[in-house]
Amino acid sequence: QDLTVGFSQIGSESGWRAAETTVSKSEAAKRKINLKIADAQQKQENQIKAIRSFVAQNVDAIFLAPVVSTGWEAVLKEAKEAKIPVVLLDRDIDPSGKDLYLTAVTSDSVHEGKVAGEWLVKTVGTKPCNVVELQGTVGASVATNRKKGFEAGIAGAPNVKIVRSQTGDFTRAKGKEVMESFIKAEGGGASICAVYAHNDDMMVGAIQAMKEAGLKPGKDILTASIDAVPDIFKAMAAGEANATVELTPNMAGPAFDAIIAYKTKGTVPPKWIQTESKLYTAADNPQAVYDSKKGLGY
Amino acid sequence: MDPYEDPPLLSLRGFSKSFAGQVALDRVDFMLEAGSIHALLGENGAGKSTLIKTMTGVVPRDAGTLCLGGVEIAPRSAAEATRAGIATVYQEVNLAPNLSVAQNLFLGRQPTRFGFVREREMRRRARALLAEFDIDIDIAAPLGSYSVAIQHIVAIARAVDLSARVLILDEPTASLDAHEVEVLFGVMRKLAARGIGIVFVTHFLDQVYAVCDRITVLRNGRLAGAASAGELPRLDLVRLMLGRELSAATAVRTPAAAGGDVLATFAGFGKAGYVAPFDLTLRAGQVIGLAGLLGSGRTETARLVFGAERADSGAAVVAGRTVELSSPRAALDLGFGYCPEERKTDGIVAELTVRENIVLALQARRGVFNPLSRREQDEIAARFIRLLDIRPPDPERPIGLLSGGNQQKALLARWLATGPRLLILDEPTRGIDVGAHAEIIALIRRLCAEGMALLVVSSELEEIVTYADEVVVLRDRAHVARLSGEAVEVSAILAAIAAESPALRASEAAE
Amino acid sequence: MALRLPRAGLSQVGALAVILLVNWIVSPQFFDIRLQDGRLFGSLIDVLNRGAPVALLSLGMVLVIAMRGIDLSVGAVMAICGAIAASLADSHALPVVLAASLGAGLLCGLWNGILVAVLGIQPIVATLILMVAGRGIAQLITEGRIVTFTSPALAWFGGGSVLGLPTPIVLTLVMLGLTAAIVRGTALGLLIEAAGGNARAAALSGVGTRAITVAVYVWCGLCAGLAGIVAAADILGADANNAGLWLELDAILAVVIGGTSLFGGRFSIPLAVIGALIIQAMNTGILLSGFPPEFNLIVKAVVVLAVLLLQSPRLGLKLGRRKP
Amino acid sequence: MKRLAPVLATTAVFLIGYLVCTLTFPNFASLRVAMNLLTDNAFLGIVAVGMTFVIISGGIDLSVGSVIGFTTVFLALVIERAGMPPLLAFVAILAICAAFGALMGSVIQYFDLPPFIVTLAGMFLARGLSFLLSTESIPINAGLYSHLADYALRLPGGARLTVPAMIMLATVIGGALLLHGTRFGANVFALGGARGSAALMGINVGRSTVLIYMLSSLLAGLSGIVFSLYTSSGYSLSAVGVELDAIAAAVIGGTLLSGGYGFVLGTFVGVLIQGLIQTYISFDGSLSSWWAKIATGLLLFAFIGFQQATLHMARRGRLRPAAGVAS
Ligand SMILES: Nc1ncnc2c1ncn2[C@@H]1O[C@H](COP(=O)(O)OP(=O)(O)OP(=O)(O)O)[C@@H](O)[C@H]1O
Ligand SMILES: Nc1ncnc2c1ncn2[C@@H]1O[C@H](COP(=O)(O)OP(=O)(O)OP(=O)(O)O)[C@@H](O)[C@H]1O
Ligand SMILES: [Mg+2]
Ligand SMILES: [Mg+2]
Repeated sequence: QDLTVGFSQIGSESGWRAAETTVSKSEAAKRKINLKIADAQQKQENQIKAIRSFVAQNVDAIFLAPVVSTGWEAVLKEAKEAKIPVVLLDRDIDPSGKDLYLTAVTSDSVHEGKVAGEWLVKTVGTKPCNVVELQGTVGASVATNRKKGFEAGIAGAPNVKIVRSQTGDFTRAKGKEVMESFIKAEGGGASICAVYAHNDDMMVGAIQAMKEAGLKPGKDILTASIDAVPDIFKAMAAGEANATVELTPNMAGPAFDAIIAYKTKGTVPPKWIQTESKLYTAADNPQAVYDSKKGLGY
Repeated sequence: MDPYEDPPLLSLRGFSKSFAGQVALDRVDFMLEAGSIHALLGENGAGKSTLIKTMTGVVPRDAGTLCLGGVEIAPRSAAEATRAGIATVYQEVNLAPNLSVAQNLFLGRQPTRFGFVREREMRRRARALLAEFDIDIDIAAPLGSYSVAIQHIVAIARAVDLSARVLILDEPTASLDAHEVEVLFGVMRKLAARGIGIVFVTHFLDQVYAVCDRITVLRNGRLAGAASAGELPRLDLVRLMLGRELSAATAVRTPAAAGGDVLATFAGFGKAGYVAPFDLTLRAGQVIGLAGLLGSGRTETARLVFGAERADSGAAVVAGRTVELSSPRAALDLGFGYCPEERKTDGIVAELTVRENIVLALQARRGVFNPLSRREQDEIAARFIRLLDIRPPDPERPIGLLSGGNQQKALLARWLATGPRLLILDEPTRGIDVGAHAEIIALIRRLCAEGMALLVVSSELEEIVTYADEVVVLRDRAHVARLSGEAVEVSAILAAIAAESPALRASEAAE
Repeated sequence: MALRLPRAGLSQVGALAVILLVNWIVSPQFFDIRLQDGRLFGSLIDVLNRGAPVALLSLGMVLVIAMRGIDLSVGAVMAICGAIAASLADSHALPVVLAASLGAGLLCGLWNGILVAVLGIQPIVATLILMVAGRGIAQLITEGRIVTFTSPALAWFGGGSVLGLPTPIVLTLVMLGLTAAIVRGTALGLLIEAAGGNARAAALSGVGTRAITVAVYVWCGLCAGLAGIVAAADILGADANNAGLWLELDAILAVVIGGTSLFGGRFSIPLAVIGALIIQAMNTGILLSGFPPEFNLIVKAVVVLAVLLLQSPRLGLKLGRRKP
Repeated sequence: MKRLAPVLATTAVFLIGYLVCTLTFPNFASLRVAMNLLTDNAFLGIVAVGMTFVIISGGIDLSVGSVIGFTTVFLALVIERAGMPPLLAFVAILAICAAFGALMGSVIQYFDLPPFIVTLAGMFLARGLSFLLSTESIPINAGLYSHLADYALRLPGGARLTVPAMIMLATVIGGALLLHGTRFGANVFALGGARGSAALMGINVGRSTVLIYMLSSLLAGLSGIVFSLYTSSGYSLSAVGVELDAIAAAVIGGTLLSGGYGFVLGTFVGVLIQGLIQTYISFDGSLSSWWAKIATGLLLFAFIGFQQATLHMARRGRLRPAAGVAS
């Protein structure tokens, strides 16, 4: 069969996102699906436009990686009227839109933060631990959720507390800059016990800042971050990072399978196909993971 | 009538103003009677424009009271002054060049219906208003597409239409030709007869005696004297303005320094739709005047010769070599200089200092990598400030803060500094006071004697005949007559302007 | 545009001093400086070091703005040049890497200059084209990934030091000196101010406006290229998606805070750099303060307005007004 | 006619572009795509009208994108959390936006500061305020909202003329009348043509400046309302960078950034051109993120270059060049 799928991708704001796009393409090619990707450059209005134009082109299915959780009703209704199934990738939308999509292939970003937080609590035990947090872009739902999750993760351990929290805009450069000033504001880094970053890119920058300040990341200061991009495994292999929580870039694969099953056999998939949020630490042979991941387009 | 019973229409007492420590006005009094035309005179920088601007509140004054019809008023902006009944045309045309002529005439008081401007009605009125000034132009076209002269007339027409009680005209005639000046005077007399008081600033003494009843003279920001026009003979007036005797007699013509070497020849030079092809020969040590009515193509001829506009026909030969006059840059390299007539838009760089404005063309010719040292710049600036008596003699003042006439002198200095072989002057004496006027004419003669070739555009025929060795008369964008030697006379020029003769090189002009 | 008598840059320097002082109050160790691995280390150094890219951008931007132009593409050009440098760093010698990267910056500037000066497109749209497409080009080079490198030679541009001073600061100082020397040592400065102040008058005075326009955009491209190299060297990788993002606005802001009018004409190169430092001092202050990040923009808005109001001719503060 | 040349050139360029798209993608020719173009760009069209006024007056307004963002968050909060009736909320937010614009205009006017920077500060401020209100995106479920969002004139072929599109068309027409037909409009042109002269001609420059920025912010508020209808939600990060799109639309439509010259209708076509470029790229769908950006840039260049060439030819054709206009 010759399926055409329109994919409204958020953009290419990070290495992880680029990997997701690459993987989606190769997964589509594997299944001989014609994939049309529209890049929204981080703007919801562009995503809505893209969905409208997919509807106008009468594609067989629409994949949507929503940049924000709200505001999809109207346009998804249009898709529904045109009888085009919609699959959400990577992020969920507001519950009120539940009946407007077929299924959602996502991770749970609150859960990711929680995994990171629980790891930290387990690692430090009962020692007091001051954590500095590098947030994602202010207002981005992933950032809000990962913050929420982490706070939940450390809620049971009064010895672990967040002392500073600033946004690093999910980028290496800002992650480094913010970490530099954290180190200075916290007495040269002496009082910092751990860094939690909402993504690995910021953590890579923060690791550089710590090294330049004469600190030993991974030893003097623990690190926990999310995404599991190749470079964090490189740092882990060098003993400069401690933990990361994986967010798989292969969201499209399961989504394609669901769509094919739905189109050919009429199988209605479950409402939520959750991907695994796997925790990686130095014990997981980071070098090997790095080698396996570096070809994926991160 | 007892003056104590009937207060003057407008009376100013003790007007003072200084700019950053420099005194521009010092306790000036001024009295305007209803129905009179009152000349406000003085040298460049004497404070005329400043007096006007402080009067209308555009520039805040330091001290002084203003009474209109015996009632004290204190307008704080042009709008308030207008509402109080004082309409003003400021020295530099102050209109919006991007708006249509009609919009300019009625800006802020367009006829409206349901909030919308009644375009047709406005145009009808605009046409009627301009008809009074004898001009018939496309009033829907943007004002900027017309010459300064037309713009000035539009500004005057606007003010005339606005003026309820007082009309102030700051050098309205500087860019007008004889005919338009006459038309303007007609309108002024009509308004005065209606009881409107008119303040009139000019540097043309003939005009003063032609229309004015009273004269007030400012010197260095102080009131130098006031009298009725009949009581103040011309020589006394000049003495009052300058504070000294005017030295050289300006009206004597030097014999033509007939024929230095040929510097440049233009053959069949022209541009379609701009100026018909013309022939022109410029010699070292010779002054060629360009005469004609407004819009006759004088400025256009000058721009072509300078390469500011590219000719599409004919050839130019300079010092024996055929040259491509493709840009001002090329002309500059050939030793040409050009002082444009539109000072504000084409001449000065307002925020740069007088020094920087003076050295600009010289520096452009020397190129980026051959900068004038600061010392050289200071010397050049000081020399020309002295030579042309630019006031105030401060080379580090932004040129935009100078009075109009002094800006004009600085522009002249810009070109003299390049030591040009050919200097093209478009209305060089516009806005320049009598003293400086004489100096500039003397300067033109001296430059000429030193072997420079000059091409001068001027609307003042009396002036042209005193220095031109040859006069080219233009009409409808074509060169129509060439007068030289004894034939250079005002009457001959006027005759050529009015004649029905075909253009020189008519055959090519027809293309 | 109201004409004013020239003023020295006291208000900018004053504003910078005040902000540094506030930073010191917020974070008492602000002025502490120590030597760390042969490199000066401290918050004040951070301000200079982090401010370097914007300062470099402002060196080019100030000339463009003085010519009555604007260059929105500098952020994208940074990304392109950083991407080129990072992708070549491990396989080529440093001179090749620099030549390729700065050459790309130069070409970008040339493109902008030609669009503005030759095709006569309005600067803001002309450079908008490269702002949009340039980031695409940068991503094309890196294929959307963060390209990392290990070459110590290139890394020196971000993390190295000269006599203890971090390289970005040294580079900025050198470029500041170079720009000032080129512009004020030749007649370029005067000609730019003339052409920016009144293009028609300048052209009629024989100033080659077109060539100067192209030249300033090229210089702006070069400065952006260097800023891109510094940014890439800093994180040992090229992040085509985020490098230089929105920095064009910071650079313009720096130039305007430095007293240069967006309508062209008079400009000051050192004050533009001070403007960049004001912005960075403010950013660093925000990071040190420990405010939640939701407040960042509000603080920024307030500080920017305060700095400008300090300079406003209408406020009685006649700081730095030259007495005649 | 001569004065309308840039608008005509822009329109011709747009029509040719549309034709090319239609030839490339057969689906393009549908009424649905045309109506989508209106709906999807409605919020941009509305702010761009305000931006046109500001630019013609010689200024610039960088705050509009943030004002849209603030508006959506404010509406979501007061309607959903405080239970304010939507219509009342609309009135409230429009008043707030107008006041915000008036404030910026006053700062620009009375402290003699460059609009670029004042509105940049306004941009930071509005975005910052919306972060303070809420960093989360909030759905709006009020009845009126879903009603308005659903309401549309149904046209053949599944095409719909939606409420946002209607509001934009009304704004464009209203804006054109205001700019080209009233005293206020003439003042806007006069301010941009010669600010100093405008004061000497008796225009109340201060009042006009304040009104112009007020109008721009007011339209940004209206655009925010439309945006919140369009997405039925409020989100602090919405409409980032819209100011640049609006400026580009105005400039593509023939407005001079240096002020004094421009058209509302030109801006409208400029908005459509930008929408067309995006639609083309998403119809193509094979372009990677970076190629899409490069293509956007190239298409923008093609449109502007073509427009420039058209104008150039038009100018050539004119016989007598008007003296005194910029060469
Ligand atoms: N805004 C200003 N700032 C500083 N000095 C000024 C300003 N405006 C005028 N001046 C100075 O005030 C003096 C009077 O200038 P004004 O323009 O009134 O002369 P004027 O009599 O109109 O001369 P002209 O016949 O040349 O027009 C001049 O020395 C001028 O340099
Ligand atoms: N009386 C008039 N009626 C209509 N148009 C006019 C009139 N006078 C001038 N113009 C227009 O003004 C424009 C510019 O004229 P310009 O000033 O270049 O001529 P000029 O011969 O140099 O006269 P001057 O030097 O006195 O201004 C021309 O395009 C002409 O059409
Ligand atoms: Mg004067
Ligand atoms: Mg002329």
